[in-house]
Amino acid sequence: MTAIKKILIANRGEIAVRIARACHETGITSVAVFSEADRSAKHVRYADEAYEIGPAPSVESYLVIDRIIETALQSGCQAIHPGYGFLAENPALPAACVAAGLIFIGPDSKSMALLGNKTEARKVMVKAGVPIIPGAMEPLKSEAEALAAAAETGYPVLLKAAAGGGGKGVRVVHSKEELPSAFTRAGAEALSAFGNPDVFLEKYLIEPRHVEIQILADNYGNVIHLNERECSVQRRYQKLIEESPCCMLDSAMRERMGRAAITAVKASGYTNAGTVEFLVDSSGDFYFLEVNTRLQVEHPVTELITGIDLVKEQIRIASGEKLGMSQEDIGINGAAIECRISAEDPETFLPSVGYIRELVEPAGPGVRVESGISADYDVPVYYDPLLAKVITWGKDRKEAIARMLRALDEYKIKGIKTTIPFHRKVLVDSGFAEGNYDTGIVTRIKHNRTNDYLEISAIAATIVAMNDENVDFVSDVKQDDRWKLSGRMYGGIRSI
Amino acid sequence: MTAIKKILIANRGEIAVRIARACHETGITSVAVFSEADRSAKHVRYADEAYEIGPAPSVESYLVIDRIIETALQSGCQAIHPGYGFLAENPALPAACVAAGLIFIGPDSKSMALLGNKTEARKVMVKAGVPIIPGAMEPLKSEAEALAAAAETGYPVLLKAAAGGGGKGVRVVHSKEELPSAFTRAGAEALSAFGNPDVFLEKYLIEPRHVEIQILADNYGNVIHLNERECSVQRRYQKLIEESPCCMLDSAMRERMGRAAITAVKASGYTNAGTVEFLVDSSGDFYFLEVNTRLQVEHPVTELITGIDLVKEQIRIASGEKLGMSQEDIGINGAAIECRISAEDPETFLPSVGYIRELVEPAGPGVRVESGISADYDVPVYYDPLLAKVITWGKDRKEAIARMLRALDEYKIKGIKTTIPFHRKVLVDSGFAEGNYDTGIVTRIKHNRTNDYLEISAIAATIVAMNDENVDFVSDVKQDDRWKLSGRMYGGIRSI
Amino acid sequence: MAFEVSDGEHLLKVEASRLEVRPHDELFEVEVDGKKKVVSISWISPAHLSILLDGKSYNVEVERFGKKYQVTTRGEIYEFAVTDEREVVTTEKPQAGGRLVVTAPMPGLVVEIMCSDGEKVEAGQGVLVLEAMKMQNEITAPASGIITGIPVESGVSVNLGDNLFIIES
Amino acid sequence: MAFEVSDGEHLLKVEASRLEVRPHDELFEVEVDGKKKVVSISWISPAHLSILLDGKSYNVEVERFGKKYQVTTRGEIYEFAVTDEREVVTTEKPQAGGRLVVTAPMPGLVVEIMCSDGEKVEAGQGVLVLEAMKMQNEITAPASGIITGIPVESGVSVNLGDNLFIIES
Repeated sequence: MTAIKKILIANRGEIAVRIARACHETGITSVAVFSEADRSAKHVRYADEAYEIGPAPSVESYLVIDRIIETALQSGCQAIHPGYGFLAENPALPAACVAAGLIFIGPDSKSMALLGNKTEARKVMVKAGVPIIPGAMEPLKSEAEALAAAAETGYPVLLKAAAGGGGKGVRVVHSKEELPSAFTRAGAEALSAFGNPDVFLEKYLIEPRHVEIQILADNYGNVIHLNERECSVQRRYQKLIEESPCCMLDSAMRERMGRAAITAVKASGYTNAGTVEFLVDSSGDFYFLEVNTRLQVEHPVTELITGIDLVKEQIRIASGEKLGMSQEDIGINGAAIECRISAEDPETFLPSVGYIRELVEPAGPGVRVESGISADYDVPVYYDPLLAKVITWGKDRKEAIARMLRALDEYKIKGIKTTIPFHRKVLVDSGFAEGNYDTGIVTRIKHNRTNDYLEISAIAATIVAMNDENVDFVSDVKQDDRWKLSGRMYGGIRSI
Repeated sequence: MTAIKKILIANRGEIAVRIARACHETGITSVAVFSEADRSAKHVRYADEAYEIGPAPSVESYLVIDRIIETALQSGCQAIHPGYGFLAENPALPAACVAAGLIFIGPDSKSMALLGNKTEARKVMVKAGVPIIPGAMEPLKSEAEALAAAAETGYPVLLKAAAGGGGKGVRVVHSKEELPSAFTRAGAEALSAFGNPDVFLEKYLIEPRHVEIQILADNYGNVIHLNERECSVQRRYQKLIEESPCCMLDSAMRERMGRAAITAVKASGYTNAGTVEFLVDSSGDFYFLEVNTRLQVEHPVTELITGIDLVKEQIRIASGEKLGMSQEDIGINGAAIECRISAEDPETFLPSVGYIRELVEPAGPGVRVESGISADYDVPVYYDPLLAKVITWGKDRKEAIARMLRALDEYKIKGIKTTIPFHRKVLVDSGFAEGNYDTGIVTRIKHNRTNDYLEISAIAATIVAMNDENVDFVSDVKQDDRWKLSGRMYGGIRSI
Repeated sequence: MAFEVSDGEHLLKVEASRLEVRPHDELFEVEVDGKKKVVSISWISPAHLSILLDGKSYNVEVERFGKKYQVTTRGEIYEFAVTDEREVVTTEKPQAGGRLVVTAPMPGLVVEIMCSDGEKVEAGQGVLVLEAMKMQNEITAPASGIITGIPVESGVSVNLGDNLFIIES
Repeated sequence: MAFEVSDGEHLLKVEASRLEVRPHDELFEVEVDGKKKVVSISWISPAHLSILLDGKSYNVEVERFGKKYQVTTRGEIYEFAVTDEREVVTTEKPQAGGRLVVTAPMPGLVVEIMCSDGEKVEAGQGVLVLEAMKMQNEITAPASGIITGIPVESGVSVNLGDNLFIIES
């Protein structure tokens, strides 16, 4: 067992802050790294120490393994936490850590490489008896091979980056006419996002549910699962809303899926926290999708229903401690739900970068916010659009949803567009409210607008427009007084 | 059973927002009332509707029962929630509600009056077999009577406002020389704060622990308790930090105190949520102190360990529903702690009013914030200095404390002084950390400052002072460029 | 002065005059489509108004995106053009017929040009790929026609609103 | 230019000059008591600086209360007077000997005057009661002497820093 006193966090944004918070609570010194664009970012200000590691593009900073290892060594860290994204699923990082005498807070390089290679992972699962989705077991070498594999499983098919995850580099192809250009694009995206152009193909299940199992595995062969998360609210394979427990699972099915997840983890020699993702069809059959060999974006929903701090557990496992709990200790307390708040237009999902000039985060009973932003912050164009996450807890699912709707109403991020209005639409959708939904839900959600607040909004727009245009809409108040008044109202601060 | 669709919240600040949040989550329309000073306050903006009820001083607005009843009727409310403070323990409000056909969310006028009269309450408890603290059973009519009563119980004694609560109008008197002026001041404060000059006297237990039991009682005789809260971190009988569970209680003592609390509630015919306060001496004997006939400031710590939303339960009980749970359903999940954030100097506790120009509230795992303030808000001089509360949850007390320390470090309220630094000192105190403390803890806390950050702070002060004084501390950057730069750094916003 | 406020579907005529300035709010008389009301406005920040109208409390956020006012209240979002009687205050310029200038919907990096200058394209056909926030976004032709100009090239960074290509039909 | 920074117990000599202005921060060379260091300063807001020094990251909040700079970082609070070599930038004026003007430590309502003009008082004796935020605060004599002026009366509201009474010893 190695005492970890100082951790380098090889990430940015909300997850870097999340990890620094766990360090703060456990007396561990946190070390942030940052690109030139991130000098004033929240994770830099939050950590105890912070070191610049290169220019804004992540290939020149957050993805440079040597620079990160060097920074960890020079600052006296014992361990590196990769967060999610960036290097989190790159087996070269744990390998470099071992070579440098550093602890990698995650699995070892070998099991990460095995599970990161989707085709190899599928082979292991087949051998261990975990059900998988039909498809090609090897990366596709050519368009011709892709066409042949698709013909065998039958359309629609999915093209997926072998090194991918998190919905990046995933494309659905409905016909052989679409396949050639989709194959080219998927390869290019895979190369750009993960540095590896390999793409493989599998049968596309029509609107299944996405259900995943959180696991914890120590270095002594002890593996437990921390229940499931339902992540079917997705758009282009990007999760948007996650919850636990899943409405579809009863305790028997939960136990079956939990056992399958533990089998998958043991078969691959995996340790630390990880997630086994499954697709579940309408008959309740589930298929292994992949193992995410890292902390998930959506890990807080599991934390809220189990009371377990997953980042602290990751650190404890990495330092060589045995799991402090067994499967019987893991219960389900109430229900939790997460909405990912991204800098995207809520209807087109186009990125919306810019300057955040007002920020009010939700609070109160049952509301947890994990955020990488702050007021007076310029959202950079270089990185993922995920700004923050809201997670709510309720004694039951209905209360968790009611609290989420309240939280979304309280959330104010001014200056850029965000996905907050999108989440409201999903939460009030009757299918979602009843728990009866699948990965097709987003395309079915209507973006209907009510006209209930048209008049009040028009009044507000008029008054602000008059103010903007400096229209002197009163004769009895002098312009000077008006500005003095405004100055007072904004507390002596106003736009220049 | 009466369906409550619309509630008037006869309060302001964080508790008014707290109640409005519960309304939002349950589909109830919330109606705020506000004084002239509170037009832009958070509770006004949070509620669905808001009505002005008078000038800034609370005797002309928040304490005017007729105006509140009239507003409730005119806006079509079925019920009034009083919060805490203001009219919450004034039996005239529930009486006026009944007369107007409105539901009062709290006990009936009779039991409130009985328990609000400390001497009557003590008589009821004696009769029911609940142990009480020795002292005079009647309000003191004169200085002479006070001197006589004090001589009988022996000094030190406490002088307490009969209509009081929350530490207001409570004075400790150590000798007969101090008594006359203390008696005068206590009477004056009681009159000013509660509209009733009656003061009574009791034996002052030296540094006991303050432990209280949260109860819920429906209109059908069902009474349960929701465990204890330890509230011994007090200054001048004003609670500052509360937690649950209490380190001193084992399950046997918890059960004894819970039973005593239920007995107290049943003996007084009390309904809705309430709190039975006890003092516990070092031998573990406990004495009835009083019943707080309302929601407590510190109710969230109980919510976090039981998962029960007390405001929603209050509304359900008031609408005539039976308790939806029994004593066996109430467990203790982890540990919770609350720090009250007040607009006071952290060392002198003198009020600090003013303009809040920057506000960053803590967030992340296990952190709940209940706040009545926002950025760009002028804290008015007219009301209680309580600005907000931070409540943290942990799987055990140690984690809850670690999270609270983290939360306090994250909390930034700029422009006024707050009690945040005081809380940090308490939390790191060894007595507190070990759970071994009593109501004397605040006087024992040292306000020692380390010099660890003296140098960095001096550097920061120098650079800000140079900036303030517009000292041109560079020759190679033109003044114009500097301001342009600053403008960019503050995102186009700067002080005028 | 009266203003015309349009969200594309509805057109409201709004007239506002200030009645009183008080320490914590301003009272306006507002006439909407001929009906007069008194509203209390408290400016929480330049983009955030607290409005009381008939007792209802509205937190209204008003942001300007380009030439439109985007108003958010109680979870609903409206986008308005606001014009006054005397002159156009803010409005979209009508598109020149037959010639469409397609601009960048967000800042990003042009990673691929899929068509060449002079090429005939169908509506919906991909013309170039813009990468931002790690996502590749295909920018498609809004109408069928001929590409008559692509002022960007692969590898170039563009800002919001920069011209990407021109189509003539 | 060198500054003297004092918290009452310690006196530090600080000299700062800007080396470089970058898009997201400014680099300063700072000399403290003769030792030179390079620090990165990023202004998060006018009262909130992010400082990197020797790799350590400090969120430093600097607020001016009256004539003192109050600095908060990592939970510690320091109050400094900052003076420069050429002239006094900010410092407390020395008290005029023998004559003390006691000012209101907070805004509030004078609810009681406990002494009369010309009365002899002991240090610590209550002179008047100021009510703010529902608490009664006794304002006591900071030194023994004679009250030579009480410019307020019961029922009057005072602001922070308003004169309450004068004591001459």
